[in-house]
Amino acid sequence: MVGMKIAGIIFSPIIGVITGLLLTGAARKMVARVEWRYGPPILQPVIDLIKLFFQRPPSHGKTFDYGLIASLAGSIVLVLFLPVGRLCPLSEGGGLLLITYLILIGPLGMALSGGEGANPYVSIGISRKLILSLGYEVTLLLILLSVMSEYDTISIFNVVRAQSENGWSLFSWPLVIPGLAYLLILPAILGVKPFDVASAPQEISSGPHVEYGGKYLALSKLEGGLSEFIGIALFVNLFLGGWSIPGSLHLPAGVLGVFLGVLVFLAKVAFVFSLNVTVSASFPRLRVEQAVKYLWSWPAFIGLVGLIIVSAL
Amino acid sequence: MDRRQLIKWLKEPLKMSNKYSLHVVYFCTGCGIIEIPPSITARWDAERFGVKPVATPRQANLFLITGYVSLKTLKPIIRTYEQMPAPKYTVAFGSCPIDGGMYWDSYNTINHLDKYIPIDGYIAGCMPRPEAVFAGITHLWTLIDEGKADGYKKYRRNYSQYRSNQERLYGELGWPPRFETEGLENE
Amino acid sequence: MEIISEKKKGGSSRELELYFGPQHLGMIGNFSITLNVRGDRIVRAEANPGYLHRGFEKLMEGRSWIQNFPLVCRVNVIEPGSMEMVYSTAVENLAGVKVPPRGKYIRCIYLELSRIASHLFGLWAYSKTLGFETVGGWAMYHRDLILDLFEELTGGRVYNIYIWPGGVRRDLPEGFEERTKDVLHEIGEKVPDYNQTFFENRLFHERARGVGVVSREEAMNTGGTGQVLRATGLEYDIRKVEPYGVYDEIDWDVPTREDGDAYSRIMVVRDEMIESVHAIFKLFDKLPGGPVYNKIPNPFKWNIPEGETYVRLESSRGELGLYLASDGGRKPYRAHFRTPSYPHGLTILEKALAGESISDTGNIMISLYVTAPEIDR
Amino acid sequence: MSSIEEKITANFDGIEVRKIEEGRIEVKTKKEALLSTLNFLKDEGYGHLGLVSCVDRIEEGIFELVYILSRYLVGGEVAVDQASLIVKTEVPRGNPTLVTSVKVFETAEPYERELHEMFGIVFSGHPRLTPLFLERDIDLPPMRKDFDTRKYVEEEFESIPPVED
Amino acid sequence: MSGKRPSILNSLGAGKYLFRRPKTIKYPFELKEPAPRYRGFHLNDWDACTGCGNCEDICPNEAIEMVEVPELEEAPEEGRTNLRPQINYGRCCFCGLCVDVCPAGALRLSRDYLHIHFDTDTFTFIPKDQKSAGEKFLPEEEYSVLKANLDHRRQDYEGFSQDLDFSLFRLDRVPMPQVPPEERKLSFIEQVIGYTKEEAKGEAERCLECGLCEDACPAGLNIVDYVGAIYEDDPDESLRQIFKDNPLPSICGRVCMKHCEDACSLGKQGDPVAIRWLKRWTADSIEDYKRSLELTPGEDKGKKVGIVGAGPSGLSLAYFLRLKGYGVTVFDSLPGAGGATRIGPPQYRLPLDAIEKDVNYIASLGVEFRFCTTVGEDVSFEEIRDVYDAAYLAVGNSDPLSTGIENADKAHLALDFLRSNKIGEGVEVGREVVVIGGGNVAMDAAREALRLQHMQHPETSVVTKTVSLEDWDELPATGEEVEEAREEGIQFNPAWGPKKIEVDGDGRVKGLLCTKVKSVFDEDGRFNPSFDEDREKFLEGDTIIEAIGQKPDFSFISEETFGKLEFTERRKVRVNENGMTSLPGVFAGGDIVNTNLDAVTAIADAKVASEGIDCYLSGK
Repeated sequence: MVGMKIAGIIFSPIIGVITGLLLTGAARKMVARVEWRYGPPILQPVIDLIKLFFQRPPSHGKTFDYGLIASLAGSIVLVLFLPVGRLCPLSEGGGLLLITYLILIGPLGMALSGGEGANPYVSIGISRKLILSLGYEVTLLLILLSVMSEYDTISIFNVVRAQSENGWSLFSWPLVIPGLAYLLILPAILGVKPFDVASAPQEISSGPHVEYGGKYLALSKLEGGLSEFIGIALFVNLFLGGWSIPGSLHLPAGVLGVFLGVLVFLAKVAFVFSLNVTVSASFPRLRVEQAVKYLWSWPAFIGLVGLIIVSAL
Repeated sequence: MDRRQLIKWLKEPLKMSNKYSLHVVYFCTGCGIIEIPPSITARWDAERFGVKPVATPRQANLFLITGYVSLKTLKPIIRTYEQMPAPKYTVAFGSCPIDGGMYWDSYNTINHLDKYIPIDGYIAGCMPRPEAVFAGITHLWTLIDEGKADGYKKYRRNYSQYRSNQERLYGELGWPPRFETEGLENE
Repeated sequence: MEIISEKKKGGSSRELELYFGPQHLGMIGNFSITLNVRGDRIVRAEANPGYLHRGFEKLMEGRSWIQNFPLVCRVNVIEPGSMEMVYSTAVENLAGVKVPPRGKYIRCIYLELSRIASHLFGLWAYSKTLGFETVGGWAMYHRDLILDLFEELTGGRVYNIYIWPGGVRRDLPEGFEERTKDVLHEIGEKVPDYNQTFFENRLFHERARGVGVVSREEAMNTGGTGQVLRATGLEYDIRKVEPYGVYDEIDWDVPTREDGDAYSRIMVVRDEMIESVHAIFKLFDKLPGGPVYNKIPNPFKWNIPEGETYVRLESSRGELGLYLASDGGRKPYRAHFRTPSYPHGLTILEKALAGESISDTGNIMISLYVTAPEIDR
Repeated sequence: MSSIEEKITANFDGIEVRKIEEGRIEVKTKKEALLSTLNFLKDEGYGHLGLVSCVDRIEEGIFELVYILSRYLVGGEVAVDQASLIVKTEVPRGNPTLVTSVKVFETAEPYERELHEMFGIVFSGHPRLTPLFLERDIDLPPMRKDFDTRKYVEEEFESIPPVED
Repeated sequence: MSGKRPSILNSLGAGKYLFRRPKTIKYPFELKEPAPRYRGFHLNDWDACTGCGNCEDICPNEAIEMVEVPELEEAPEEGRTNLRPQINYGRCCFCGLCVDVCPAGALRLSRDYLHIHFDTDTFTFIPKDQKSAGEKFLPEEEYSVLKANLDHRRQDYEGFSQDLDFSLFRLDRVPMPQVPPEERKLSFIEQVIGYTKEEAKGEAERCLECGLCEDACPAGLNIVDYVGAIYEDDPDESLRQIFKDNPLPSICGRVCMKHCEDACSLGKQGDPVAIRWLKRWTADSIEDYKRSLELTPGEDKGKKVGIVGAGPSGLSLAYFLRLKGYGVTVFDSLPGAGGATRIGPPQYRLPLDAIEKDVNYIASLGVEFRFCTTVGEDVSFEEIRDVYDAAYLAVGNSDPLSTGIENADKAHLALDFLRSNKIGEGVEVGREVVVIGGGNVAMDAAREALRLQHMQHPETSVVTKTVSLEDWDELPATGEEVEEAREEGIQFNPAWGPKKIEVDGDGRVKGLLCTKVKSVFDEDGRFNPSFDEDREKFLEGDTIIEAIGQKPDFSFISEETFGKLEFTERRKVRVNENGMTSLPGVFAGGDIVNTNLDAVTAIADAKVASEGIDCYLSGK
């Protein structure tokens, strides 16, 4: 069990990073398809990263560097609290509550770092990002509360295990309501269109990333990939049963089981992600106030209704 | 990816990643820009080779100077070029940056761009077709492979000459010199 | 919403100065707008053109009448056809050159194809500023198909140098009509996709409606033409008002919208594209035989009698005019282009941007179809 | 209804009206009467200022200012009957000053700014006569006939040495 | 705001393209051919290119420069130069104006467009095509887009090329109004009517101002300028330009051999500019040269020059020397000036009035003419040398040659025939005339004889035939002459050699017996005809005219002096670069010096000699 833990601590961030990058690559390819073209090789983000790590752009001071690192570190820690398949290093304890805090570290670190660059687009981008986070954070909290009260646990691991026995929560009453709410805010959490107001290259020159170049950009891309992974992984764990396979099939125990579990998990992640890509490929970007307005209307309402129903039942 | 390429990747990751990850500064300097959208969209799709426009010069390593350069544009061009992290490459489009092109006698466009910033490749045409843009990229690949795409090093080596040429155009420039001393720096 | 309004009230009273362009992903063309913003709102906008100034009118004074042909089309890279037409017409007016009927028809076919290509480019630019590359990519693909037609017809993809005084430079190649119709059908087949994905996209409506409103009075006071005016319900189109070419010989409509906002302008563009496609079919139906070109005098000896003329026509962006004066010599004495983007980009844009969100800078700018090269010239 | 030509001649003294081609009427007015002429024409419905241009008649020593006015017409109305007007006035090359027409036509603002930059004409009362296009100060405004652009290029750009490695 | 908002789910339909094949062209693995009219890099057919430089002139960007190419070493033929366009792709805008203006149709654009290099010097390039630089044009299997550049191009990849209907020049000459053959053959009415002002302007407008004609003209006239002046409606200026080098516009405007038109770049694909007719128009349109020209004789230098022969060369020299201030006396045995032009060209080509117009102007400058004065008889050549400070020999070829066949004495000699008709009492011709010879003089004689026949034997059928050694394609007469002669109904018997003139018992001419010619020139290209004796042909005729050439007559020079006169191997008087013969102070020009045997070359000689005499007399 300890070996498993250590393996989890080592592998789950790695899996997270790699999946994040591959998903970014896949997203570019899928968007390209919708645009009637082939798109880059799926490994393109990796190539970009290698290149970026070789570049040495100027730094804008200590906070600039540390903020970025903090943001990345926050995301890595967050991954550790998420079960990736059956690799679940730290998530048996205070899982969900912790996540609500940790999920804010990413944007905050970015804000810290970006604020050092004197570019006005950065501050606009950061304020947009924070406004957007506030937009979905409440709904996310409502959803997490519903899940916690339904399963009566704050451990994600337990939530997943419960689903593997009782069926996925997305398809079970009453958790389908917060599940839908989560699906509605998922693009905002991932920061993809129509909610990519924070980076919005055509409006504010990619916002917080304006001053990043070379390795800074590489780190922020890693962080971006990770947070995409986290957003989806959380959904898969909470609503799509994590590693579990529908029906009466059960994964074998042991290393093979862990491995297969990770594969199943990643397959679900990829599926949810492709839904998001389709959405992002077929919508223009919203204005920030429109985005917040949207987030606080339907998703928040559904989330609230979901919580009420869950706690009432 | 075949084995030869894999070995190349392992041996020279810098060159290879630079080759296949050319991020373009999106700066419409002249009319050649009209052929960039076709190149990056459905018909020709430059992203197959990892070429894509990015929002800021800090994220870019390829500067496509698309056509004639007016005096007012040259200033941001120099600024943008200096902001890009090394290694960085420049490709100039069409006749105008070579010898003035259509606007050889215009009082507001400069004739020889290489007097002010180094250029790694010129593409003939007025304007170059999207295919020529691709050919420009393959040309750049060859140069990177051979280690000849060293415009940024040249800029560093001869910075005082470039700077003095720039100052002859504009008088006092609004920003301090990029490099204090001259000499080859492996940036 | 509250957070935004709080911000507006006092949270951020600091006024930021933002430079939108020239190096900016949302900027189409080499143009720059200085925005004074408070929070997300634009307080004041100042257009800052000149990045593409080449001194065209000065250069034209130094080149002979014929040598100016390769030059004038380069005033506007997005729709060179209308530039060729306006200069040709002006030269024809001054020199008294006549165009054979077939030449006129081919000119109009070419101009309408240019208009579609230009509008498709505009659609790409517009959807790109909304961050919606998908439809932009499609539009650009379809524009490329039209550029292939141009290449076949004229030998150049973008700078066609096709319309000459006295007619057009070459006759239609074999089978051109069928291929043109094939391309138009291919584009037409995708119109439902465009509609579904873009023009009837809920978020496009959200983004474009009520944004960048230019009222009819405002537009008329500030020299607005083209879609800017037609989006306010005024059926003003030089092709109808002062018909040139053979636009009075075929039957076509001027599409309008009522609201004067970005949405209306884009929808007018969409309708115009469809109208242009129909017009091309009608033009092909009536295309007469015969010569396409009346030979002009020897270019080395061509003196044009003293005089002046003002020619205007409807480009894809609005009223395009050329004031051309000759002193009886081999070169123009003075040429001055009245480009539609000039008032759109320097007067209307500044007014329309004030009070809008900075997210909508590109949105408004492209919906006004501000193209930098023709402002700067 | 009398034609616009008759109306103009009836309302102003010393104004020359001439038809130069189908649909174009030239109106030559004195510098002092420019604003009142423009105002009158605007009230007559010529509310669309298409262009403000300037011709450097260097041999006669004048700048000829050209204002092109037309009507906003709609469906059915044809412009040939409602010709565009080419309003002209002269200012001496030595002292090129003129009152701005921004108060009559808002559109004139960038045009006059451009003419100020390209010809050196000073429009009194103009809200911002700042440079519009040019980055560099050129001693002689470049659109004047005596500015030789080829010589300028030769002297200013070609003289800059290439960078030697 | 109007209209209802569409459903938010509408646009998700775009997702279907996730599963469709993309439309991208996988360049460079998949190629797209440029259109057949594509305007890419230049191609130039070096054989067709004349180096006229029109492309350089039309280029709006000064991208084209004409450069001397070392590959073309030998001196170019007439109407060509060794210059070829060099294109600077740092300037070129691929507009194709140069293609549309190329009168030779040599310059085209190909469909190649790829050239990428870091060195700007590689963008300057002298185009050739695959005929002259085949190694750079590769067949499809060897060609690769990845290597494509200016030196690695596709074979058979022609793009935008010239279409004569759309070219920037006009190939068709403004037709010169002429009296129709049926009418003109009846009298000596001048055949060419002459351009009207509009026609002349229209023809002058065609000139592309390349200047190849000026290089070809022996006298180096400013053709571009005087043709340009005609276009500009300024005949006075045109005349001034002509008189800089040629004081005989009225004569030359009718009978010049027009080397200029042979060189004209427009003639490569169409009709050359009618330079000769334009000169004629200038001369005819001006009544009084003196008022237009405003030329005055130079300040008197107190020296005198004697000129023997008042032909074009002598007249021109007189003009040039008077302008320089020398006294000039012209001796001629004829009663008027003009020399060969006075007696040779028949009235219908060169009326005497036209000659007099030029001569009168020259005389008005103060030239002394002594007509009907035969040097050697009335005044000796040595006397002229003594009295005058310098002498100029311009006696021309005045001695006609005979074939020397049997009964040749029964035939007329062409020169005598023409002279007698034009300025003498005239000749009686029969109903059937045979002219021996295929040159221009033979044509003149034949056509003149035809007119005489019609005038002397009206309402009866008459026949004029020519017989010449040369075959159709070798006829020395200009094509124009031959064509006009045929229009008038003259019968040709090319490639037949005269053998014998048959006479009847009364000594009257019956006809000409001819044998078939096998070849005119031997292997070395020398004149050495060979005959097929078996094939004979008898041409009936009652009048026979021999028109096979003339030679100079130097009998007026004493034998002692003649011995000192040096000749070239082609039996021409040898002159140095100043036009001076081996006799000091004696200059020479015209047909006795040059081999062109035409008026404009004679004028050119006079121009050289005038400079030479000036140097000689002013002691420089």
